[in-house]
This record gives sequence, C-alpha cells and structure tokens, in this order.
Amino acid sequence: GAQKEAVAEKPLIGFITNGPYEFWTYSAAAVEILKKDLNIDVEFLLPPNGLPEEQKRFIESLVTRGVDGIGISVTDPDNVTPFLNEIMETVPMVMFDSDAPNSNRLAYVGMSNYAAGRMAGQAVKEVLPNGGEFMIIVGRLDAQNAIERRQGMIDELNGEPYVAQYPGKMTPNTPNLRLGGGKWTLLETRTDGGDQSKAKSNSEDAILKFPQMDLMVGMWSYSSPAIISAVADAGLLGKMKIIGFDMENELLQAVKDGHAYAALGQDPFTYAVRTIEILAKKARGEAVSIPADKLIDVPALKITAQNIDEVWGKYKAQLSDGNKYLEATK
Amino acid sequence: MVNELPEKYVLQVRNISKSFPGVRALNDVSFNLKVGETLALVGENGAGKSTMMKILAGVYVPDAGEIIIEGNAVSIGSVERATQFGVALVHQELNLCDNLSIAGNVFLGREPRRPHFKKIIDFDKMNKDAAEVLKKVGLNTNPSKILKELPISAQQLVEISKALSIHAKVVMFDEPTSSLSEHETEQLFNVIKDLNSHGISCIYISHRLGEVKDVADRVIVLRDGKLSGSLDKDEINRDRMIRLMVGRDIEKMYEKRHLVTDKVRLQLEDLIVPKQARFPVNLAVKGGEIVVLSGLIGAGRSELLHTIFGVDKSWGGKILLDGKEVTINKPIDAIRAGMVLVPEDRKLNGLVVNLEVDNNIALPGLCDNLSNRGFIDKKKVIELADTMVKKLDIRLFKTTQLAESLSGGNQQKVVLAKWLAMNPTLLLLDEPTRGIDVGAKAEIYKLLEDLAQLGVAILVASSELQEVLGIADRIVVMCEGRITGELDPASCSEEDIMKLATERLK
Amino acid sequence: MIKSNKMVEYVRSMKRIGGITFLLFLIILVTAIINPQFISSYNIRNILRWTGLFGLLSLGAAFVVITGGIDLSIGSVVGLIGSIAAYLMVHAQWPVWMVLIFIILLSATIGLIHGLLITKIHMQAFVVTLCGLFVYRGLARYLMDDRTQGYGTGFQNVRFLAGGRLPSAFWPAGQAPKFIQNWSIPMPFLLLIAIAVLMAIVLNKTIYGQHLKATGRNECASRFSGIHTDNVLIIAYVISSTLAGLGGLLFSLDLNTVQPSSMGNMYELYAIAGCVVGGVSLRGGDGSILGVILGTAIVRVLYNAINVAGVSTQLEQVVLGLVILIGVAADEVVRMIAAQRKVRESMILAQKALEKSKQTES
Amino acid sequence: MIKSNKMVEYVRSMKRIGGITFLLFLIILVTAIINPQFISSYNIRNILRWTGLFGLLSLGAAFVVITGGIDLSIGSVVGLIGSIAAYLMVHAQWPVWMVLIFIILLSATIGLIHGLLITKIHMQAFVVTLCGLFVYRGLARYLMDDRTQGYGTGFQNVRFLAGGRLPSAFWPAGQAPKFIQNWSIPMPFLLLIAIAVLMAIVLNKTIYGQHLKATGRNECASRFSGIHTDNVLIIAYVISSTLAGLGGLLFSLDLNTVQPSSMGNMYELYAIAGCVVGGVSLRGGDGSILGVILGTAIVRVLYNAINVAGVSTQLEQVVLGLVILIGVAADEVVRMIAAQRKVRESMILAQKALEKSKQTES
Ligand SMILES: Nc1ncnc2c1ncn2[C@@H]1O[C@H](COP(=O)(O)OP(=O)(O)OP(=O)(O)O)[C@@H](O)[C@H]1O
Ligand SMILES: Nc1ncnc2c1ncn2[C@@H]1O[C@H](COP(=O)(O)OP(=O)(O)OP(=O)(O)O)[C@@H](O)[C@H]1O
Ligand SMILES: [Mg+2]
Ligand SMILES: [Mg+2]
Repeated sequence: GAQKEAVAEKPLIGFITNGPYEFWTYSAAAVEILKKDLNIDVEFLLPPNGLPEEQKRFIESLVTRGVDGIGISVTDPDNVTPFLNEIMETVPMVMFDSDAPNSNRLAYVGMSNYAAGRMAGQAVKEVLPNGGEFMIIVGRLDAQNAIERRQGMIDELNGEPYVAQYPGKMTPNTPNLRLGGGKWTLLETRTDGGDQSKAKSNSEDAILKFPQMDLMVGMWSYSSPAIISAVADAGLLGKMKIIGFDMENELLQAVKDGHAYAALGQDPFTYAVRTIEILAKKARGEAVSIPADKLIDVPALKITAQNIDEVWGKYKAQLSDGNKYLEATK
Repeated sequence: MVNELPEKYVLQVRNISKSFPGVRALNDVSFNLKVGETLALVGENGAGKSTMMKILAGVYVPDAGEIIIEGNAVSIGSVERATQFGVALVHQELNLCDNLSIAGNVFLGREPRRPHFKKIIDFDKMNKDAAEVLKKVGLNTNPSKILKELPISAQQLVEISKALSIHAKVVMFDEPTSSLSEHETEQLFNVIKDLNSHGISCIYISHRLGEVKDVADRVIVLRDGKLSGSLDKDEINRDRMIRLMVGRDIEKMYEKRHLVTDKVRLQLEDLIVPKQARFPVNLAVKGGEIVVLSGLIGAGRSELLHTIFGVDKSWGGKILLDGKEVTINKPIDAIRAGMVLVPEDRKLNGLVVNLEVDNNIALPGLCDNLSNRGFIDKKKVIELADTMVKKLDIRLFKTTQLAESLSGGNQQKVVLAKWLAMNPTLLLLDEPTRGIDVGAKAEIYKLLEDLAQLGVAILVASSELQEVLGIADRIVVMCEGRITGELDPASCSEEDIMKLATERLK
Repeated sequence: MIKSNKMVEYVRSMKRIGGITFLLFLIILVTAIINPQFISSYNIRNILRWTGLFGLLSLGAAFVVITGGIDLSIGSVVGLIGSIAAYLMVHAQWPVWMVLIFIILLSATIGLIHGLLITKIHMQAFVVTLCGLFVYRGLARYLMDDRTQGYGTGFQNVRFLAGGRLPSAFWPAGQAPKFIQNWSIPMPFLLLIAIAVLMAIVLNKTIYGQHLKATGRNECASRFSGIHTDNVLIIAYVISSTLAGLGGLLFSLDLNTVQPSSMGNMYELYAIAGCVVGGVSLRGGDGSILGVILGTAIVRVLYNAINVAGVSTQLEQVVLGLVILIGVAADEVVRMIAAQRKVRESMILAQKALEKSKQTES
Repeated sequence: MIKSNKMVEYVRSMKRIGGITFLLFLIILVTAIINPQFISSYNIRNILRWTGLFGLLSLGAAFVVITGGIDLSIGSVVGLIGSIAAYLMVHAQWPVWMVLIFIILLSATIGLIHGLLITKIHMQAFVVTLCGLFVYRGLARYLMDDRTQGYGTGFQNVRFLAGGRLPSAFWPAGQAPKFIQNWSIPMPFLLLIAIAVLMAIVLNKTIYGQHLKATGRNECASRFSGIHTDNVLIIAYVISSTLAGLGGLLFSLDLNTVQPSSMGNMYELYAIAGCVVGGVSLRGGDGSILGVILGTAIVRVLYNAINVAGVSTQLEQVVLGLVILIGVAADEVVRMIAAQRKVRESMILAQKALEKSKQTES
C-alpha cells in the first residue's frame, strides 16, 4: 500500500544525510531554494546520531508517506545495498557524498570521500615535501567517510595509482605507519567517538607525546577546530601544521590566518542541487540526462591561503543568499 | 468534666475523625490532657492510636474535628507547626537517618545556628546539648558518633531524646519501650516523671499494660477508632483496661501445659557468632522446651539467633539438630532443616511490606508445598493465607491487601503466620510480641504452648521480663555476647536476671 | 469472594495498562489523521519489526528493573554481540548454530559477571553496568579493529530471523496471496511475543517470578524468608544480558551493518524508557510484561509518527522526551487523584456511620 | 573526649579518601615511568583544566546523588547552554554580562522544573532527567538549526574564564618569569576549587547540607522532623543544572566551537562516574566534595594516561571501565576485610579478658 499510483502534483523528495553536522546546512540552504523553484516538497532528514539504524527508520517512514524519490549519503554501502535495492524497486534513489556503487541507484552525485582523501594526501605532500610525521584525529574509524578519507590519504602518500572511487580496502590502525617508502609516518589515528572535548584532549596528548610531530590532520568537521584550539593553547600556532576536512568557520579562519595549511571543502550545496534536480524530474516523469557511468562529479576543493577569500565568500553566499548564488552558477 | 476550667488543659481533642482508603482509623475521638500529667493511650492493634498521635504531631491532617492547645483552637497541619505549638512525638517505628551523628539526629530540623552566620550549624552547641539529653535517657555515648553504629534499641533511645530535646509542652510516646529492656524502661519512666514535675504533659502508648500502671496518671482506651472508656489513676488495673480494649476478659496470659521431652533438638557447640558477639556459645534446647534468652540492649541475642538461622554465617563451632551436625550457610538451609526465625525488625527483615498479605505468608513455603514444578499453586496459597489469618485472628480487610496497610501489631501477626505455616520443629523468635496488644499476646503465648506441646523446640529472645518469667522453661541470660548464666523461672526473681544481665567483663 | 476479588485486581491492573493503551491509540489516531498512510500495512509492519527488536531489550531490562537494579550495559552488549555474530559468521565462517550458541553463552556470561559483582562484592548495579557500558564498547571496537561488520547478501537463512515474515514465508517467494503478503507479521515481533509470553508466565506464575518481585521490594526480608536473593538477582542480570545479546544478533541481521563503535549506543536508555512508560517502577518490585511491550511500542510508534507526520528531525527528540514525560506524569497524577477520591469516599461513609450511631444512641 | 572523636572521624574519612588518592598516584606514577613527559608542566596544566571542567559537572551531580536521586540531563544541558551562550554572544550580540545572567537563570530554571516534577508530581528522578536528556538535546539542535556555534577569535575577555591561567595572567602576555608561566593554574581548575570550597562548606557546615544528607538517607524521617524535603530536593536539582550550565559555558569557551547535536553527549555518565569513584553512594546520604574532585581527577588522569602511555585508541574505554570497576570493587573489598579484621581483633581481646576474669575468680 505504499506505492503511489499517479504522478504527484507536488512530488515529495527525501534527503537523508549521514548525521546532524553543520556541513549539511549548506544542503539545507539549497533545499529551501529548490522547494520553491521546483515546486516540490523536500523532507530534509539528519540522523541524530549518524547511525545506519536511523537512516533505515527514515527511509521506511518516507516510503510510508509515499515519497517520490530519495537522496541519501550511505553510511555502509557494502552491507546496506540489498536493503536499498529493495526500496529502489518502488522508489528511485540518488546517492550523494557517499556512494553505494553496486546498488541500482540512478546516479551518484559528488566527489567521493576517498578522492577528497587523496586531495588531502596531496596537501600533505605539499606541506611536508621532505617527509615528516603526522597524526589523524577523527570521531569514529568505522564511519564510511572516515574510512575513505583516511584511506585516500594513505594511498596517495603511498603513491598508488589514482582511482576516483574507494577501492574497498582499509589499512588497519596500527601505530607508526610508514608511508611513501618511509618518507611520511602516520604516527597514530586517534578516535574520540564524536566528543569534541575528547578530540581536543587527544590533540593535546599527541602534542605532548610526539614533540617531533610536524602535522595534524582533522578528519571530521569538529576535529580541526579541536586541533586548532589545542595547538593554540600549547603556543604552537603557525609552527604545527594543520590540515582539515570540511568548512568549519574555525578552520577557514585558521587557513586565512596562516595557522592551518589547507581545508578540504566538499560542496554540499551543489550535492543537494544536483540530487534533487534529478529526483524531481524523475518524479514528474521528465527526461533526465545522466552520464553513462552514473557519476556526476562535484569536485572537492583544496582551500589554502591562495583561494580562501574567494571560496569563503562563496560559502557565505550559499548560506545567506543562496538564491542569487544559484542563479549565478546556472 | 463541667466544673474543670479549660485552662488546666494543655491539649483538648474534639471529635477527631480520620479515614484512609478503605479504613476508618479514627471515629469522633475526644479527650483532654491536663498540664503535667501523663495520659496513657491503650487499645488493640489497629485501634487508631498511632494515627491519633500522628495527627497531633502534624504528620496527618484530620478529616474532621478540632484541636485546642492551651485554650486556642489550632490547625496543626505540619510537623514544623506542631513543633512550634510544643507538641513532640516519639514515633512507633524508628524515623532516623543513620548517616548522621546522634546529635544530628536529635536536632534534625532544629539545628542550633551560629550566632553570626545563621545558616551555619553550631556543632559544638549541638553536641553539648545532645549529650545532656542523652544522659537523661541513659545513653552514655558520644553524640558525634554516627547513628549506624548503634543497635536498634539504642537508636530507640535516640528517637526519644529527639522528642525530649524539643522542650515541648506535650511529649507523646508511641510504644517507646517495644525494643527496650527493663533497665532502659525504668530510666525512661524517670524521665517522664521529671517532665511531669516540670509541668510538661505526656501521652504514652504501650501494649505492656504492666508499665501503664507505673507511669500513667490516667488511661484512655481506643477501640476500633472510637473512644471506649477512660480510667483515673486509682481505677487503672489490667483487667479493666483489657475489658475496655477487647470487650471481654482474658483469663490467663500464661498457662503452662506442655512437657519438656528429653530429646535435645538444638545443640550449639562452641558456636562463634560473627560481628560483635565474641565468645563461643554453648546452648541446648530440647523438644517441647521454651528457652528464653534474656539480657540488656545489645546483649547479642539477636545476633546469636541470626547466626543459628544462617543470616550471618558462623565463624566456627557446630550446630547440631537432633544430634546431627548441620551446615547452615543461608536461611534456606535452616528452613530446610525445620527451623524458622521470627526476626526483631519486621519492617526491614520480617515482611515485604509492599507485598500482599497472602503472598507474604506464602513466601517461605513457595518452594515446598505451595508449588508444582516451579509453578505457584495459587489456590493453595490463598487457602493457606485464609487459614493462617483465621488461626492468628489477623484483622484485615482482605488477604490481598498490602502488608504495609495493616497496623503494627497485625503486621507482626503476619510475620508469625508466615513462619508458623512452615510447621517448624525448631522455632526461633526475636521479640515475638513486640508491639502486639494483650489479646494477641495471649493468643501468641497460647500458640507457643500448643507448639511446645507438639514437641517443637522454642528459643525466644525477649526483653520483657514478665514475658520471660511467664513463658520460659529455662532462662538463659546473655551479656556482651556471652552467656552469663542460666536460671529457673520458677525459682528466680527479676533481680537475679538483672544481675546476670549486667555481669560485664572489666 | 475469591473470584470477585480476582476480577477487581484484574480490572485494577487493566486500568493501569489502559492508560498506556489509550496513549498508544491516541498517537496512532492523530498521526493517521495527519497521514492515513501511517496505518498502511507497510508501515505497521515496520513498526512491529522495530517494536520486536527494541522490545527484546526492554523485556530484559524489565527483569533487572523489577529487582530494583538497572542495566546500563545493554546498548554496548548489543554492539559487542552484534559485531561478534557478524564477524564469526562472515569472517571466521563458523556454522550458524555454533555462532548462536556462542553468542548466547557469551552474553549470559556477561550477565553472570554483572550479577556476581553486584551480589558477592556488593557493588551497585549502576556502577557495574556503567563500567560494562564502557568496557564492552571498547572491546567491540578492539576485537573488530574498528571495522564495520555485515553479512552482505548472504546468510538468508539466519537473516530470516530478523527480516522474515509469517505466514507469507510458507508460500514460495512472492506467491502468497496479496492479503497475506501485506499482513504477515515480522519475525522479530513474533519472537518478542513468544519470549514475552514465556516471561509473563515466569513472572506471574512461577516461584522465580514471585521471588523476583519480593526481592525487588525488600531484599533483606526476602533473604530472611529463605530466598536465595543472590541467585534471583544473578538470574535477572543473566536474562537481561542474554536478551540484549539476542537483540544484538537480530539488530545486526536486520540492519546488515554493524559499526562496532556506535551500534546500540543509547539503547539502554530506550530499553529503560520502554519499561518506565510501561509502568515498571524503578523503585523495584512492580511491573507487567504487557506494560513493557506497550511502553516499547509507544516509543517506536512515536518515532515513526514523528517522521511520518513530517516533524523536523531536530524536534524528534523533543517530542519523544515530552511524550514520555507527559505519559508518566499523567499516570502519576491520575493515581494521586484516585487515591484522594477513595479517601473522600471513606470519609463520607464514616460520617454517615457516625450520624447513624448518634441517632441510635439518642 | 569529643575532640578525640573528631580526630577518629577525620582519620576514618581520610582513609576512604586515601584509597582514591593512592589509586590516583599509582596511575600517575606508572604513566610517568612509561613516559616522563606525563608530569611535564604542559601536561599537568591540561589535566588540571579538564579536571576543572568535568569536576564542575561532577560536583553538581554529587548534590543530586546525595539526595538519592540522579541527573541524566547534565550532558544535554551542557550542549544546550553551551550553544545558546555562543549564539547569544556572537550572533545576537548580547553583552557578555547579560548572557551570563541569562544562562545561569535558564539552567537554574531547568533544574527547578526537574525538582518540581520530582517533588510535586512524585515522578522518579531517572524518568524526569531522562526525558530532559532527550528534550534539551533536541532543543539545542532545533534552536541552533544544527549549526556549529563558535566564538571565532573574539571574546578574549570572557574566554579567559576557560583558557586563562593564574598568576601568569598578571604579567603582560608572555613576560611572566618562565617558572610562573609553566606552573600557572588554569582558570577552570581555580573555579572548580572555589566552587568546591563553597560547596564543601554548604555540605558540611550549613543547615542545608545537614538536611540534604538527612533527606538523601531517609526522606520520610526528615519530613517527620519538619524538614521541607521538597525544597531540599529542588535546590539540589537547581544546583546540578546550574553547574551543568556553567560547565556548558566553559566547555564552549574552551573548545571555541559547539556542535549542538553532540556537545556534552554522555557527560552525565562521566559526571556520575566521577562521583561514584569518589565514594559518593548512589544510595544517597553519603559523599564528600574532596572525594568527588579526586574521583573526577582519576577519570581525567586515566584518559590522559592511556593516550600518553600509547594504549590503542580502541582499548581506551576498556581500560577506563576496568579501572573504575576495580577502583570501586577494591574499595568495597578493603572495607569488608577491614571490618572482619576489626572483629577478629576484638574477639581475641575479649577472650583474653575472659581468661583473666576466670583466673581472678579461681
Ligand atoms: N498510611 C495508612 N494507609 C492506610 N491505612 C492506614 C495507614 N495508617 C494506618 N492505617 C490503618 O488505620 C488503622 C489504625 O492504625 P494505627 O496505626 O493508628 O493503629 P494502632 O492503634 O497504632 O495499632 P498498633 O498498636 O498495632 O500500632 C489500621 O486499620 C491501619 O490499617
Ligand atoms: N549500650 C550500648 N550502646 C550501643 N551499642 C551497644 C550497647 N551495648 C551493646 N551494643 C552493641 O549491640 C550489638 C548487639 O546487638 P543485638 O541486637 O544482637 O543485641 P540484643 O541482645 O538482641 O539486643 P536488642 O535486640 O535488645 O538491641 C553489639 O554490636 C554491641 O556492640
Ligand atoms: Mg501504632
Ligand atoms: Mg535483639
């Protein structure tokens, strides 16, 4: 009884993220614009604890409501695929941010976290051209985006040939991983379970334990602000190199001030625009143009001191004045 | 009544009624209390005595009626206001905080304050004042000692000190002596007389009718929530009180019919009681014999019984039943061996107060004859409960009532019922008539008689000397965890018992 | 007399359950009006499945709560056992029956350890199971090396336990009549019902159940009554952990993905919330199995209703918290009012009796 | 006489604290041997700061635990107040003092609501604060629209509360003598000490403290003694929530960024763990402020030690759980053994006395 018979006047699209992170406020901004522009309803769902269980619950209630299409950032593609395929028998889906490549999805929008990780790896090469020691601070290591980002960095530093998609392996979290033939050392990957203050104390302890360390990498959005805070307390701002993921204000400010080397920014605003456009057209039975490989690339950005002003301005515009921004990019 | 001036009354109670869900606890009760007198309040279990006291102390609000203190109609309503009006109550059940010091308990809610910082407690003054009150009731311990370390009887003295320290105009005692022995009781009577001589009035509730005559100037009797009579000093006598309480005479409290067999049922050989009892105990109880353990507060009787019953594991020595050694690690072992214990503290150990009466009675026997392959036989449980309720004349509304809604004495009967239902061959009782009215007492003594006649061995710890002398075949006196002597009730006096009970080691 | 009494008691306990049932139907009604799809077979199926999964945890928690204790380790046990089960089947390739036996034994052992620490070393349940919460979570992460576990597309047989439905499963795939296909009951709910019936019998009809309730109300008196209170408590903790372990298995089979570091996080709170809403008193001694299931159902229905009614996910927790609060508070208030009314009635009776006796006197 | 007894009591309470202090120094010693950097001024500073921040939460929790209650909402209050504080200062641009007053009032109101529900509607603390845990978290997310809040580079004055140190702050930046710069004490720890002293006085010297302990142990007896137990309980919950709110402010100032959805998650468990390790009994009525601070310090030092000693990040929680467990269990076991030894000694003494008296008799 969950199927919709006729094409709806005002289609309902579900947009499910991988957690309640600020990152997704850019998508939320896009969603607000698209609702008006495309005359659709969008249910914007943020799993409170970022758990697969919550995503499953959301999908089920969307299906109950007769949803016309779902966009989702998949938390564990390998194992969730069968369930998603089942849903896709009646409801079309587009993956964004995190893909489920073996599912029957319409398309994948975004740049994989793996690719972003490879970009971060490049940044490490740039900031430590003669090699050095670094460590990673992250919330949970069994979260898909953490796995992919970390693996991307490792593979890049090891000089593996480039692939855009996560190849599905994971280097175990052992201390003192020698990368690039021993040029770089990943001292440790330390987790905090999503607790910001734990992230900060982990950073402090790392600074204490590894006085020779050159670089710290923050892998979740709150990780880099925690690192910056710890580095500032230790009086090492500008000395300790920092690379972070996502576009937290603290991190962007640090890049601007020269305290952090780079931020890897994805483009959640565009993720939402592309994902919802496809789903809305599909729901209205209109033609959609999707590349043969079903991959729609939305590149990530390496934000450094060179481009920070321009990029930050863009981000601010997305949030505050998204409409204009959208028109400008069209 | 008419020609007495109202000013002579410190307290007048007019037409008080009070109901609880399903019960009419008090029904139109009126009485007066003169300045400087001690009024005894007696009545059967559940007659409404405690309820009356709690109303005067501001714990309950009456449904109807009037309370007049020193000529002014007042509405009490809260404990604080009762204290302001000069009314203090020694509760029937202990109401103390065992994590505070003795002094802290005595002055709880009325702590002396520092002269300049009104929120700060003046501990020195509190300890000093407490020490004074404690001396009055004969508790010579350091008032800064934590209450937890005192035995229940000493805690009762603290509860009394608490009421005395209020410097009230009316001090009410709700069965203050139920866990006290003769020595402390006498001390308490001196305190009461001292209060009276200072113009302070007392209300005194007790089921030990013998005491009432010693302490009271006047007696009023409650029956089923109504006033059934009042006796002046010269009219006070046991039989009259009993008649007003129960509406009939009780012929004989004690009647020895049983014969002591020569089969030794329980034998303790060098039993070492853990915790404070410090000496190996040797004791034998024969079938059909009633042995009474006597002694002062904290003599270690309760602990001895607990050790025999396996509540505390003994640290050495042997327990022999019918000549065979038994190992008792847990109460269940004792129960299996045919032994039961009626504990002293019924609220804590005797009853699951918020469980129904029938389930309480059935609790120890569930594993044996009230179940079938692990499943409870509800019919048998109900039958058993009905039988026992009838047998012990437990006054209740229905057997599926929660035990806590019974009056103290009836709760005690439920404890007895639960254990007698086990048909024990050895019965251990710790203050079995604590808080029980005369009628019930007589019934319980009769029950013990019947059991003894059947050859059951009975070991009782009791602090009421009359009871000790009345029911015992043999009296064993303890002091500081040590048996100091044995006496024959036929040929000994109360003084003999007291002498052995105070034979302290230097 | 006995019969009528039984009736009265029955009605009284029903009244208590009645409140929750009313709340449940109120939520269902309101949501169904907002969105009729809420009572579609598809959605009801989902609700039943979730109720089944979380209900198992609540049932276990209920036994512990009835003893007056608490089990904060449930969520971590779910995570630990869930990941171990997947690991053993998929990576270690143990036969399914061996895995089942192993995880049951393992989770029972966890409960046994809790019970022993609580009874023999006299530690508080809160402390012991709080430590368990940390330890098992860490252990799950360590043993799995922080890797997500799952069954992929295999293990359809055992996954039937979580994803299957009856009676539609008796037909070859997809060939059951439409009606039966729509209204077949999910396995987790059937399992819940089976276990609940078993536990209701244990709680209400057996010696163990009576001992459990007595111990929960007054441990000391129970010990004096010859009850092995230690054993009673230990068994309760074993039951709780075992059901949590079973729940962990079912969750992992259902979700098909287990993140050792987060799966089951906070589930102990949901389990306890289910008990509390269902009328199990945290003071110990009181509780009914039916109540626990209804309580769990309320929490699950509420989650579903919030989503289906289109409330923002951010407000989800606010609504959940408020409904639990109001539900429990209403129960309390109703009971207070009822007690007051009863007192008033007996007061009136007493006054009447008084007047009567006065009349006869005069 | 009275004096010597005071001594005895003092020594006894010291013995209890002694156990934790010993545990604390053991952890410090072992870790310092593994990595001498552990006792560097930098690390000790960090430990003190964290102890200060978490200690505030534990102190508040302790008051509630002493009443025999529990406050599960602490973490959510930290998240709510932390994000509101940042939002008001940065986005709404309220003056700092107004924000301070507002958040203190807001968090006190939260505690007041808890207290009223618990005392007037007779709800259980566990239920009320569990609902609070859900509601405030959801509210924080809703009000902030899931956006991270932070102070950027501004607000150095108020951020001094969390990040400043004394006495080095009396010198112009960086000009304090090296020694003073190294060993200055972080503000959160100083705040903790100040509040702890205040609370120790309240608990041990004032009427309120006495009534708190009495109510925690035996509420009924306290009410019979004329104590307004309701007020006592309400104040305890107000204190707990207010300190949680203050903690939320300091955490947000220290981290400089607040994720409404996650900040403070599980902090209630850390707060209660700190109490429990510090010897506050969950049964109510017992507890010392010094113990709570030591207990919190143990948890923080342990976390730090695990990192510094190079234990794998996955085993962190295992170690934490086991140390808390062993710490509390050891305390229990030591007390059991001590009690037995004391009795044995008195047994021997008494037997000697008996023999003596027998000799004198004969
Ligand atoms: N809180 C209560 N709730 C319900 N019923 C009560 C309550 N307190 C007392 N009762 C009932 O009121 C009646 C009077 O009880 P009360 O305790 O005053 O008797 P009592 O005279 O003190 O008896 P005892 O000598 O056994 O202590 C009893 O029937 C008792 O069951
Ligand atoms: N005067 C006293 N003040 C405080 N404690 C005492 C006193 N005398 C003895 N004790 C303690 O009392 C304990 C024995 O209590 P127990 O309950 O076994 O005695 P009892 O003979 O049953 O007395 P009762 O039951 O009347 O209190 C011992 O621990 C002993 O140290
Ligand atoms: Mg009474
Ligand atoms: Mg005794």
